[in-house]
Amino acid sequence: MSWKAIDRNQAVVDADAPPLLSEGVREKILSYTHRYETKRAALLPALHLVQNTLGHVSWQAMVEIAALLDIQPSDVFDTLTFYTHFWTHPKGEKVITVCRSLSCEVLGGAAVLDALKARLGIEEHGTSSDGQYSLVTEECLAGCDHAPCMLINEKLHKNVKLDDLERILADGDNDRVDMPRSDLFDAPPVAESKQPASATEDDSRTTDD
Amino acid sequence: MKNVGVDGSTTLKVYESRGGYVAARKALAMDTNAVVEEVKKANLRGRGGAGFPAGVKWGFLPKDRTTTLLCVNADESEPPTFCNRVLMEHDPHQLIEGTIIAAYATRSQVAYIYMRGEFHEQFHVLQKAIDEAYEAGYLGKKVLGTDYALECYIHRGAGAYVCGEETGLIESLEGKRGQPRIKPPFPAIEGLFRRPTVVNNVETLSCLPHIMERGADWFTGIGPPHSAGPKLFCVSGPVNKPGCYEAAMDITVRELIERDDMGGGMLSGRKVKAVFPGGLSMGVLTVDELDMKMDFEDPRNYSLLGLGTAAAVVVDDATDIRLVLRNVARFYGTESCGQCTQCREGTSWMQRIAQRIESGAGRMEDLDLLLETARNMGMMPGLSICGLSDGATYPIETIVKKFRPELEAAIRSQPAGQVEAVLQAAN
Amino acid sequence: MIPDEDIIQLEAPQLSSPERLYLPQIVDGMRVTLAHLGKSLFKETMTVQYPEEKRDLRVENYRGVHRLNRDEKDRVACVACFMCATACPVHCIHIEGGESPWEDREKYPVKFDLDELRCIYCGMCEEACPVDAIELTHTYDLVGRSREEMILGKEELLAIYDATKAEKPRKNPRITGYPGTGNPSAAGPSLAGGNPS
Amino acid sequence: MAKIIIDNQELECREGMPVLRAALEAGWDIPHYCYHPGLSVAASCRLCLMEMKMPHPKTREMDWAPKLFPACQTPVRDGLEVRFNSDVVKTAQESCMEFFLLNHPLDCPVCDQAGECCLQDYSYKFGRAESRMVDPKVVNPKKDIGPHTLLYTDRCVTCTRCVRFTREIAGTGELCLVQRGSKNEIDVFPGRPLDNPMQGNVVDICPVGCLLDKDFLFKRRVWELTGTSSICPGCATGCSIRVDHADNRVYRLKPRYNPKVNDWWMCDEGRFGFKYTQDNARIIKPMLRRGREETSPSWREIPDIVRFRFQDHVRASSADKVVAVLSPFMATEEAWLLIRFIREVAPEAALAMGPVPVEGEPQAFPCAPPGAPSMPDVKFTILEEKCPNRRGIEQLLEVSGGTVLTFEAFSEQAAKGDFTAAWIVGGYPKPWVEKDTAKLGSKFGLLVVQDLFENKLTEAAAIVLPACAWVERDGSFVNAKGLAQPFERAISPPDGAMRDGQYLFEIAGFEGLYSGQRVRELMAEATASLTEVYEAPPIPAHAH
Repeated sequence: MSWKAIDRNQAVVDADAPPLLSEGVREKILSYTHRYETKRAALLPALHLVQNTLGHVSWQAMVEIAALLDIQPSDVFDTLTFYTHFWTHPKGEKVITVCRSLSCEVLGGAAVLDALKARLGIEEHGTSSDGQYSLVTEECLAGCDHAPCMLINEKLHKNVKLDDLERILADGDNDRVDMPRSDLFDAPPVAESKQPASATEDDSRTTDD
Repeated sequence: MKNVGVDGSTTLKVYESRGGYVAARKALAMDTNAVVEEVKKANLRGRGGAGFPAGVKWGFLPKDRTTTLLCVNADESEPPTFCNRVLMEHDPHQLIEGTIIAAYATRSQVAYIYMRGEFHEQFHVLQKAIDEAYEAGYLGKKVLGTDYALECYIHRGAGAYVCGEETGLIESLEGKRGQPRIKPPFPAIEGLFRRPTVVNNVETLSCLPHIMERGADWFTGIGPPHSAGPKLFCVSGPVNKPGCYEAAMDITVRELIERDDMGGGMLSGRKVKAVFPGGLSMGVLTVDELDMKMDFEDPRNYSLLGLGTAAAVVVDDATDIRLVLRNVARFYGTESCGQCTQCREGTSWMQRIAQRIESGAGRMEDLDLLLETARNMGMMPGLSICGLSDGATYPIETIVKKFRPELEAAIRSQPAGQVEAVLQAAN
Repeated sequence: MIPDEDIIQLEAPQLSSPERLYLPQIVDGMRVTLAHLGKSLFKETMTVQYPEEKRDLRVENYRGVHRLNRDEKDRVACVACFMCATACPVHCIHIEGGESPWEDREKYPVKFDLDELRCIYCGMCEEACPVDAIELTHTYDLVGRSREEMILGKEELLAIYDATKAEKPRKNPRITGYPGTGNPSAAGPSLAGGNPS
Repeated sequence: MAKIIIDNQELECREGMPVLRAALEAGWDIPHYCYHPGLSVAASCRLCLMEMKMPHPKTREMDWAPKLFPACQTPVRDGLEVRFNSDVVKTAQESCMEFFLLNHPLDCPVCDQAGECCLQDYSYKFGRAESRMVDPKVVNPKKDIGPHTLLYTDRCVTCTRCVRFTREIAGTGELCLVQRGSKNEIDVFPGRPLDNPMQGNVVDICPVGCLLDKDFLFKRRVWELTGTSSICPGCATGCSIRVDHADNRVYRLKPRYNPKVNDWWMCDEGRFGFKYTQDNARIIKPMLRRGREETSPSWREIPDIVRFRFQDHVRASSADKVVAVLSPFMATEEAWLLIRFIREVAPEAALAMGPVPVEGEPQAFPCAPPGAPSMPDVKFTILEEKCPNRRGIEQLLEVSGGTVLTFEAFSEQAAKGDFTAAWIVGGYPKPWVEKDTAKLGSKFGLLVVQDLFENKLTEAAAIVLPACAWVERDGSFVNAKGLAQPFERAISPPDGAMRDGQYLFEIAGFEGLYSGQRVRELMAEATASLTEVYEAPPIPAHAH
């Protein structure tokens, strides 16, 4: 093992840097807090939001989220690293998540993964040189009836065949699902004004029936 | 599952036109205790894996509580389970209706639907449905015009199997790492935000509208007495029609795979080698054991942990059992939360052994080592905080025990000196 | 406490009356003495012309001056674990540990002093060493003009290693079963406690 | 009180406390890592598992449950029966220890924790002889997580004691657990190092060699150290501590459990505050000045010289022109001896106490997290009063009667020349002689100064006596809450110096060896109220 110590005294966040999170994102994060009894509970939604807007959750973003939710940056760091869906370093524009559960593997999931690696010239957790794709694996995408399957950002590609890969990768819309969405949830952060009808008051309620 | 496959099944209009929210109206007209009694009478056992009766779980809530919280467990991460996904994708309003009934019965005023982060499409479907329900007055300040108020939020997970455990889910909802909590106190006494909390699975809640509508007797009339009600069974792997099918719980694994209205038999040229009948954690069946009944009791006769999620994955005879072993071991090695020693170290050790066996450097003693490690992780209940460790034990143990000849043959066929070479290179 | 069952009572053998004269024994003893006398007078000399001539050591278990070994990269092998200092019954080893300047090692001795005058050459230090860094060589002719000179530092101990690199002093000397056991005449000069028991 | 049965032995203990703690305090050595009585229960190391009797679900008869329970999380209730000596429990412990050691680097020879490491002790007592893992170990890095602390992640057993400490006791929450499963590591947020005034405790509570103190790193192996019970003189809190020393040198201070004062903790200021005792500038010899002539009399002559000089002085001027200034760094016993001597040679002598050093504000822990609605319960306080025995000296002055002055009053009167003879005690670790005080040096015909370091007063004094650091003395300190606590002598004074207590004992006219206990007995004869001291109950070593 290496006995060189990693220096944790060095700051990774420039204290003078301009804020990373836009006013809209901040407001939206704070609006989540009304749903829960503790501010901290809004951490996961906040991380999702930040990752969706910035592509990843950087150190500075962690500090800013911590300040918003009245917790320590270390708490954010702690929670964030537990979940495989959040990353602290930039990834490609589209993240391909290949399922490696048993159903998928029995039906050729590993071959799909290998083909993708060869095609994109990257290893797992790598990002292609054009910054277009990143490749990760996930234990199960709960799409076992469509095995082997893979997820590109939001879109689940089912019954992926090796021959289909080129077609899927070439498709510009391969990461979007076309469906009606909730106005409450998917409204862009800036326009965020309406909350689920009652979200501001209900948590103060303590009596029942 | 009556609305699956119906065009526009996700919209409120279609759902209402097919008799939706009738049960909720009925339930809200009743006394809360009467609803609990009805569910108890239906002997609705939790569909999430453990099979604990939902009504009894509600009964644990302290009588003098002022606030109750309801969590809907939609963190379906057990491979190869996908019935909740199907339910949410095609019949979101049924879940919402079930949630309303459960929330009313437990006097909860907030319901959190904890949905795994991999579900994107399903999230949009369900969120849209919730919006519709708010607009139509099924959720919000005055549910169905009564004084009962209910808020419903979706909370998205982010890729952690262990958050499907109810206390892990609660921790995750509180914005912490999803490590299961020590019990007691049970969530019913002190759960989310230290309030009495009920955690129920999507499928369990989806049963509620039917129980309320048609009565407990209808429900108990389906299937064997200890495993009442219809259940969703998932079939995946090299079968003709992988998917999610509803049946009573007296169906056998063989039927599930071979019936034409279900799995539809194996793909041509493939034979069954092994089946994980209840999700990975429950353990494996050999081809000779396919007559096992998919209920809450029978799996124990086949040295399995239980029914689990009733999601069967079929492994065909072309698949090396070492691959299966490694896949299973890796799953637990990656997904252990790392809190309890046995689980943290044991799963990762088993993963390393299984990987080495697959790479062609297995030793005979590795098989015994796997068995012993598995035993040390789940020798007795209570060795770890949650059930993940037991869940990791059963598949490994049953694979090694039931497929030992094949594993031994594979190890015997390795070239001499392979083990030493691999170990030397690795260390 | 020794348990009673482990204690064996031995009776002294009774001597017969001719034996009590001790004459045969005296004669036997004289024979050995005279044989040696004859040998040294006419055949070989037991005396060694030290220092021109070096004594023939039984190197298997001779414990002489210490050395500090170097590792394969020529650095001091010692990891400053203090095990030798702990094991030393006479406290003749003084170590000061420090963070090593190398990336693959955690700790190393900044100072390693060994008082050769205080040392009783029991070999406990080499027994205790987890990395076989300290060893006792076969060198016995250590001299010095002052007590301070006899306290060897790290560099001096390393220099002894450089000088004695060729020989590999045996760790854990094999005490039993050496050629002399049970046959005193076959044994070489016995120096370092070659007690066969 | 509840009666429980552990391994067939009946035990009486407080209801509601964890079974583990009850067992540990009663002498059972139960292996445990994550449990610490001062922290919340995590029950994650699964090492303290036990069997428990439960009513059988069908017959309702009490029988051993087919389940293991963590002893740390099971509260004591009357009639509880548990066992640790069964084969199942032993196998569980054995396998658990194997799991713990799977990825451990086994670098005990270079690990500072070796000798007081629970991994070593437990694998010896409860573990199996060897690991059966042949695969490569998970290797984690070493991290520099703060100015005082190093983190060796691959020695970690993930007990999270340290994380819980920073969250629950310090309230600063620097430490966190990152990653998941076998990859998880303790870490800090980069750029937010572990740097709170209580961080040193994480090293103490770490049951293995994962968190190490940079200050002590590589200095000594712990088995060479001798521990002596003492009291921290850093502030008026008076934490119970253990002084670890070897070869007459202090190497580190560790907190000692004291339920009335500091529980299990101490602050960094106290922990690293012993360095002045090793300062080479300390006064180590008594000195006598006659005009320009300086001599260093032997200690044997000192009592007579001092006594003679004071008596001479009282005869020449008057008894009420004598003053003794006591220091809040003195032990109560030492101060009593000095008062006794002064009042003997000059019954009307005035008494005063030297300045009480105050720095900053009192700091309470846990710190309130940002945005917290209310202050959490205070679990530890660092006081602004940076001396150990103000209360003790005040009590003495109170019972001694006669003229008692404040330091200000003394300074004023002394500046006017009201006193002709003075005995001034210093002993402050930091420079304490202010400008005004320095001027007083020339105002006395006879000045005896007892101090650690040279200053303006010692320069002016006719007799200079070396003061000793508290680790070289014994006696008792009275803390801010009025609790008198004894401390023992850990090391000898530097060559040439003598313990304050000893020379004061001799100057006061006693013969033989000074000891705090002996003087307390003498004090009891004079004033009974001063002699009660509180000693924290010792806890068994295995209850770490």
